[in-house]
Amino acid sequence: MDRRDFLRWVGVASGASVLAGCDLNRKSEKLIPYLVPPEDGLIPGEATFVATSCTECPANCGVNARVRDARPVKLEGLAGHPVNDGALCIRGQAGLNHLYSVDRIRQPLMKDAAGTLAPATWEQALPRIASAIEAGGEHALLSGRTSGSLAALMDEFSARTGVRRLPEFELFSYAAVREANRALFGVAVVPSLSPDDADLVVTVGADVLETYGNPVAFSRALARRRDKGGRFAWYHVEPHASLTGFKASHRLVARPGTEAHVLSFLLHYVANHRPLDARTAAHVSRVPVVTAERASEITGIARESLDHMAEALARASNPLLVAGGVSVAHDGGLDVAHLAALIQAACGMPGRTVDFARATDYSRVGSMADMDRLAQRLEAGRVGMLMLFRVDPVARMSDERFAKALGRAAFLVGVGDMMNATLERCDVVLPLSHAMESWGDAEPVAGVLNVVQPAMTPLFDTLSDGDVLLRIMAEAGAAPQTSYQQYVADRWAREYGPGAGDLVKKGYVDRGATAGAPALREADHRFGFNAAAPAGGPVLVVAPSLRWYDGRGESLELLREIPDPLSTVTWDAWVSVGSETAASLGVRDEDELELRAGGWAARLPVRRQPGLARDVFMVQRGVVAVPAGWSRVSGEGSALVADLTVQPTGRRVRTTIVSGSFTEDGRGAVPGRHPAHFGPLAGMTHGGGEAVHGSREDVSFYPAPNYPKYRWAMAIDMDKCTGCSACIVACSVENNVPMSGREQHLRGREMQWIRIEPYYAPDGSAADFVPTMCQHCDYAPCEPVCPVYATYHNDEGLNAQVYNRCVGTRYCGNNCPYKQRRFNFFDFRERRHPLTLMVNPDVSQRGKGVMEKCTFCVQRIRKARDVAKDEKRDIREGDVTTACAQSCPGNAIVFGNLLDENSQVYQWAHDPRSTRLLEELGTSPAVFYLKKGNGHDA
Amino acid sequence: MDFLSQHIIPPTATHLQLLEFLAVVTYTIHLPYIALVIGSAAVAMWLTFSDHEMPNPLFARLAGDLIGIGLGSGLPMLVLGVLPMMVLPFIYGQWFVGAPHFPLKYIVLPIPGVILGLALLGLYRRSFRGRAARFHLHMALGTGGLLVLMGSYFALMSAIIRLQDPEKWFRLKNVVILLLNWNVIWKFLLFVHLGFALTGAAILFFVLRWRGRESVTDAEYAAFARRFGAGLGLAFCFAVPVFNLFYVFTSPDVVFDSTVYLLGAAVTVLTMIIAYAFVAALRSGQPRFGATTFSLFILVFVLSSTFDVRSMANANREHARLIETKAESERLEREAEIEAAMAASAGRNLGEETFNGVCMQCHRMNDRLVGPPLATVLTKYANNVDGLQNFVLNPVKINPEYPPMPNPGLSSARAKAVAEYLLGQMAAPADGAQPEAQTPTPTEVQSGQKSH
Amino acid sequence: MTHKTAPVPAAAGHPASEARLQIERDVISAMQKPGLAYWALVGFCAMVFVVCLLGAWAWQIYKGIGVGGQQNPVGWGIYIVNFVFWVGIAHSGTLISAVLFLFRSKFRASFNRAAEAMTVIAVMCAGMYPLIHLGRAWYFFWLLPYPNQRLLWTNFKSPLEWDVFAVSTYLTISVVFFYVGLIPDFAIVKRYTKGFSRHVYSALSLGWVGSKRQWRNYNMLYALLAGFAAPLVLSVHSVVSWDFAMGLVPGWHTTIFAPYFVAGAIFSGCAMVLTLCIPMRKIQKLERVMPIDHFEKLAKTMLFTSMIVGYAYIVEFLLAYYSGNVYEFGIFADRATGHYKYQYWGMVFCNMIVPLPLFIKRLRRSLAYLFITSIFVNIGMWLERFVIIITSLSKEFVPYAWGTYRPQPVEISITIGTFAFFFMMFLLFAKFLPVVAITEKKEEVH
Amino acid sequence: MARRVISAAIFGYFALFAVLILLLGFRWHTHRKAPDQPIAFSHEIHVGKLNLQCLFCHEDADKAMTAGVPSMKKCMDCHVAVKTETAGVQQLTEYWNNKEPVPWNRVHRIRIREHVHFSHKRHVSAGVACEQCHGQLAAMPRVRQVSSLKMGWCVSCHTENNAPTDCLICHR
Repeated sequence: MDRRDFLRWVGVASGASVLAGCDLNRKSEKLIPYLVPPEDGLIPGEATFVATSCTECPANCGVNARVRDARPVKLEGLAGHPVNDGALCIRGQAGLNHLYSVDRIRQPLMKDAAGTLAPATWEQALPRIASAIEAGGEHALLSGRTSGSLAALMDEFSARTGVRRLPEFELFSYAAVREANRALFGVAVVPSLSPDDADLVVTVGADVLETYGNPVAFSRALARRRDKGGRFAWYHVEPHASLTGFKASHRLVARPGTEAHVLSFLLHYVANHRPLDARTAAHVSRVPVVTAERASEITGIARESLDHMAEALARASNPLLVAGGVSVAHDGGLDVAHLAALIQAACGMPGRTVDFARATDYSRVGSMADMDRLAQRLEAGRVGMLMLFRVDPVARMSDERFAKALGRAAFLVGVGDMMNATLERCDVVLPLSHAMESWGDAEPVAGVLNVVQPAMTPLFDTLSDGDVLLRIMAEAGAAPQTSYQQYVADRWAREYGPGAGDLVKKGYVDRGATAGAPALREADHRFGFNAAAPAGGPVLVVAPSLRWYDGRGESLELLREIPDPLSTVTWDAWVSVGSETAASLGVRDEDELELRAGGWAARLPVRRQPGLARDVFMVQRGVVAVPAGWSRVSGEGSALVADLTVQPTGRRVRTTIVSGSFTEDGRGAVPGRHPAHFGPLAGMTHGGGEAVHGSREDVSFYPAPNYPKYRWAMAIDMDKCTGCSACIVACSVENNVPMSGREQHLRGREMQWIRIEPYYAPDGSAADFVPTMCQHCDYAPCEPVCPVYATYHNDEGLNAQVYNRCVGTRYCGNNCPYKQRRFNFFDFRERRHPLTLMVNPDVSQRGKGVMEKCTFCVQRIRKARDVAKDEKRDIREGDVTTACAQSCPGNAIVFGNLLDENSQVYQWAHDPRSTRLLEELGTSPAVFYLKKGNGHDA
Repeated sequence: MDFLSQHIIPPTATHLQLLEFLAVVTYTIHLPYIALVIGSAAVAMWLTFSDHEMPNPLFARLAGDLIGIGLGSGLPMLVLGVLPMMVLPFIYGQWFVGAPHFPLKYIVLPIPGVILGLALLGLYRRSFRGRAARFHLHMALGTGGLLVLMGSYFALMSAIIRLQDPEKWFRLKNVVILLLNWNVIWKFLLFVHLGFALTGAAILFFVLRWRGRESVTDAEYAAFARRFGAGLGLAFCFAVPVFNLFYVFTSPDVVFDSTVYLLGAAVTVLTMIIAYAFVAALRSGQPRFGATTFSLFILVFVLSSTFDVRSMANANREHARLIETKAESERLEREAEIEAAMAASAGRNLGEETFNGVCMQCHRMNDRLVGPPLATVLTKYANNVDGLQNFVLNPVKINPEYPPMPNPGLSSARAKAVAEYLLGQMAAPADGAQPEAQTPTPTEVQSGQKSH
Repeated sequence: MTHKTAPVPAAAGHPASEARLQIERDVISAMQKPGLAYWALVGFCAMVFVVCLLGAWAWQIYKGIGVGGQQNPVGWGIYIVNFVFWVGIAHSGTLISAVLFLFRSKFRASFNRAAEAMTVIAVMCAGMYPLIHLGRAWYFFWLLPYPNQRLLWTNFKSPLEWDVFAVSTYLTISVVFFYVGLIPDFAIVKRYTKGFSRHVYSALSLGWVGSKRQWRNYNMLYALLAGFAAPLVLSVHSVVSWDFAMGLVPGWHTTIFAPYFVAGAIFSGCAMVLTLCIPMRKIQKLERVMPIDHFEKLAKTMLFTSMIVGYAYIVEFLLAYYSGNVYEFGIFADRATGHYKYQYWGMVFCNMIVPLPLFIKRLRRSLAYLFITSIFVNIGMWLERFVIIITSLSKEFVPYAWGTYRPQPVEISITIGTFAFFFMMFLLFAKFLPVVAITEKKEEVH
Repeated sequence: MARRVISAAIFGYFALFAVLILLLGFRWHTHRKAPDQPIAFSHEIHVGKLNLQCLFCHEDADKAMTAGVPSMKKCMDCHVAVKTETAGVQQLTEYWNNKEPVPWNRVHRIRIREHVHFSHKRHVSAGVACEQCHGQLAAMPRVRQVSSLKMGWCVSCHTENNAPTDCLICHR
């Protein structure tokens, strides 16, 4: 008991203070020794790393899990991995939240007499399933996309138990693309894209920076491409508004469903300007001709931009064109895919920028057509036991009919790790371990195999996916009892022989590309796009979500906390409406709209979205449940909802819109721009665009700051930054950033230390996404105003924030021109188990009433300093990097010591493009921004 | 410090307790006196000043009496004021002999200041009679003396209170750390307020009781003195528990055990009783309760100084224990030598007994237990009794595959005996069937030592 | 406690002494045992104070400061508004008592006691708010520079730290000033009371007998204190204004703040004096000791300061325009047209328009009109602080981080609580202390 | 009447302070800095009599942030044979045989410890002797917390030895 307690007890401020005494979470009173110390010389409090694989989406990036006290505390991209090479996307970073989610299923569940799912044991659940299998009937197994050993095991499973394995279900099934490739190249695969050497990229609907293919890989490649310099241009054609579109150098907005016209125009233009082989020519001849005028008229894209694009494509020596995403997800989608494939062939992309050898294997994945067949069989009551394995068709398709049909199955077995709409309908639910808790492997692209290995013992009474199948087989007497770990080990030994050993250490194996580029084949596809002009009227585009892909993991509060980069909406559902449309409907943000289409209706608050075409409305998958119609032609789930009726309900709904303004309003909030002047001073500028470095003695009364050894600094390349928000999640997990929840977001109390500030051009034609965090200014305005020195400048240039000295005057927050300080208005530490485990022990958790902010990951700097001291040296370049920089897929962030002339950050800071935010305030920040447009965006 | 430690014999546990007792006694004599001096001098000066401002015979007379009581003649000053202080350095010097950073000098340094203060107050008393003539000199003497006394006494007190907080000793060269400390400040305030309260009691006791009622003939003065004394005492009684609480509260955690807390509480309770006595004295027309209050106050001082001494002992209990063990081991050493001699004369083999008693826990001659088999290690000590003895007395880790050999804590005599015994065993045929036959008798040992 | 009024000593024949006695009687009779209604009012205020302020504050400390409306970017809410408001109110006290004393202006005597009391109470109210406003109120003592071994010191560069000293100094001086002024009056009041209260008053009068020596020392001391206090009138509110002027928040970061705030403070202070004294004069029948023309003088002061304030409003707008600085002008444009435009125009109306009719002598002398005006001005000055603090924060440099603030129930209830506290204290003052400086009033009579 | 009131008031006043002191005492008792341990392990014997080195048992003290409580195996290395007759060792062996760790009670219970990141490693490698913070363990039959571990104490030592006093050294 010390003086503070005492004052608190006798309640000097008032009797109230007594209550404040209860805010400390006491540490344990016991000290429990090891029985036998761990063999491998594990030092308590030191992190170890486990190389495994991300399973948040089919891209399967390699992951390096940082483990503290036998518990993963942070996921990082696996350096050197052929797919993601050290980077990780927003969803991958949030994988930890998935692992520690409060919605994890904690033990097997069985429907009791009342028909509600009640906790059970494996010993009860498995025999039930076995007997169901015995019972006979057409058993079926529906799973999400599987690869590697699990796929093999499933085949084995269905072979032995007679449970028919249905085509796997993925909402983003790439059906159209695969179909086109099958028809034209004879390989039904999703090729991977490599813009490494491309001089032109044309993406049609494919949101390559968000969900299409492997966004991380694409961003990485793009970054490599930009480093090479030289001419480079990127055209993006899309019906809606996507991050990818705004990051492309030219964004062409086509009317929904009319992309085929653009492509056919392009194809013919290319055919006329490039030498073609006979077969290609033959194909081209069968494609209805579309003139520039018609294309422009149909799509609403300006004539000259079409010409420019075509010209660029014709001239390009090594172009990359890909169509996908929403552009192929409608009835005309197959045409689009075909045309794209043809253009690829015509421009000789296969084997160069479009890599069929490194294809992602979707061969087992079916399409909506298969789901439709399944629904019919269910309705016909011809399905005995249906096993739904790590898949949630009910929620993904949000299709009444299918949901009903499921009920007709004789027996439903659900296998999954988190409760969802599908599992709720099951008779038996088997809980799965998270990838961090289980053995296995995954195949991101052909020739690469990721190891999945446990970083911790399972939190709950769960089994890994493989073990579940093996246990069921054993129970059904179809196979001897064995463990999945054994199974994969054997398989690896078979496949890779002795090399399998270091497979586990390295985390992956890359056997290199096998197949070469496929040749174009004869095929006849009748193009329907020219038949009739697409119907006008309002259209709803259901876009893939950056945060939850096709909607999976929408319940992860960590992702809900992160603003969607385009709309800056965090927790709530919303509908994006173009500015014109909004004006014509007379609605503002937060006004409620009622959307109706067919049987479906939804009431959603409006969020205006600059750059969204007239009469186009946009919602995100997962955020809003829209029945997934599908194209009878390709079997692709449809992203367009036509014959939409929209009307304002007149109600206003408070919505968690984080941003205060769309435009930067002449404030110079975008790197490279500077505040506008007006009145008598109009035309004068201060600050100026040129790079400003370090000290300001010339203008400052105060002595220049003196940094003996280090001046930690950060530089961000606005060309490379894709606004993908991975850094935000990485930061949140690394620094225990509080999750304040929807209520607080409504009151403007979001806590993220980094934010992506979208600033749109007034006409919505372009946008900048500015990542901002504490700028660690040399002359930080927050420092002199703190009455208790809770924030001060240390001699490594860090703007320190000492949480337990802070009394909470919030003056620093007011005085920070960048508004980068976050205040703990309540005690945000309280979480529900097991989310309480998602804590980085190296970082203090902040209690109520204290200010916090970005620390440049000071704990990592301390760690590096510790190591350096042991080796009797200083911290060197590469010893330390921040969580955001480490995770950035675009390599857009570098961190290091500004005093070290060889450091990357020094180079960038002295780049001619280098500038800093609000330079004219004279705060001299430590965060340098390389402003947009390094010349080679033609 | 050094010159002191030369004159100090390393004390044993009982000795330490005796010292603690002595300290309490010293404080019991010393503290109330100083408190009374400070209180009465201050009050007397206030009375004299008011009398000077607006003549008031009662004030003047009471002031005179107070000076008589508090500052007495030179003798009590010497006996009660100065000498006990002189004792303190010796008491603590012995208690803390050999303790690192022990801040003895801070206990010694303020003493002259205190003496000077007392002397000045003595002069002040002398100048009381002639104050009418040289009033300002008189007051100056009083104020000066009071300030010097209180200042240096604060320093002394803080030095002593600091003994309860060894964790800060290494910082004490910084005077701010020494003096600006809540614990000490509260303690001093407690002390001073007790002083004033005690003065109140003293008025009741000495003025109205001690000299007998007859000395105070006129009822008016008696009534005044009674009301003044009781009022003064009562007023300051109320301050006591507050400062006492703060003092207890700011004491470092290491000083406490349940007794200490009880002592702290007891001080408060006792003060309450005194307060009641004062109230009674105020109410009853008669000058009563003088003796009660005064003696109770002495008791309060006993309690609070016990509090301090016990705190000091608690905070440094390891130091005490180390001294104890040191003395203990020396005793053992002496005993062992005697025992060795006796054993030798009785023809028993001390070495063998020791080996079976102590070494056998970890060692066997030929097979490995916790320690290595002796047969393997002893060879390198062949004919090197002293070497083996040294090793046994303070072992060092040699063979990595064994845990280090702990110090068996043998007396050097035993160690020697065991060394000789073992080497004797080595010399003897390995089967060790008839050790007795081989054991060298003391005389042989003597000769053997001579030989190498 | 109750007063048993002793029979007033019979007046001597001399008219002057008669008049003096008259004053004494008037003031003393104002201290008659308060009626039940009066007590009820006091009790009500006390209850509101306990429930609305202490209760709400307890809740806030328990839950966290978030129960208020503060957020990013608006970190300071109406707590700070109230703080500045009360400090402003506190000013007229020192002005009227100290400055006017030094200027030997006579009309001070009618108000100075009330004004000083108001000052003391208002500073108490103001002093509460920085604490209430803290995120971790139980660590408030970290704001005080006390020696410690943690090598932790307060940051004297921080305007908030200056506040700590400004306010505490101001409180000390005004309390001492208030008390010293009361000493002779206590001695008088003592003569009129009996029983326990007599003991209290005599103790408070520190044995004042009105001897020559006492008066000599007294006048010396009083003049000295007045000398100390006078500069505070300027310094304290300048310091408070620097809380804002020192920040680089557009709308705060301007050099005119100090004079602007001081003028505003005096303005609001005079208004509050009127608000309090007009009813007091009526209720306690002090017409004789508080003549109208003294009120008129006060009204003139108010009018004058109102024009200074109005001038400031216009100037800062023009400054913002001439700066050509988009942030600066953005704020002012937003004040006039944005989310908080009603507060802004309300402020302009109350502080610039409403006082103007005071140019007319008849209105200046009509207490009813003055009362209404003063109420408006109080509201207006509160709004002024609201506008300055909240609008500036809500639209700062980075557009992404713009946000709007809305006071929450807890904040409002605490605000109400302080007003209750203020009135409770003032009501007690009006009954237990002589509300007019008797001795000074007597001096007026020759 | 008034007399009763007054004497009652006096009693209340003093009683209040007495009770407060006893409350302090109670709190001290509940958060004792020298808690009873499940096994009466004596540092006095192991460090004082047998003078074992601290690092022999607390082997991580110079490698890790935490000094670490020694593993049961470490105890059993010796006590499989040594002093097996004593009650304490028998208790220990019982724990060992049931393969359960001894639930030692923390001696150093630091409040708001999540704000301070203290590294034993750095201090040991800087040559700070264990006694300097943990006291004369050689004379502690039962370990107690001798240092307050308050910030003032840390900082004064840091300044004394020119160790860094940047807040970020300990607070993150």
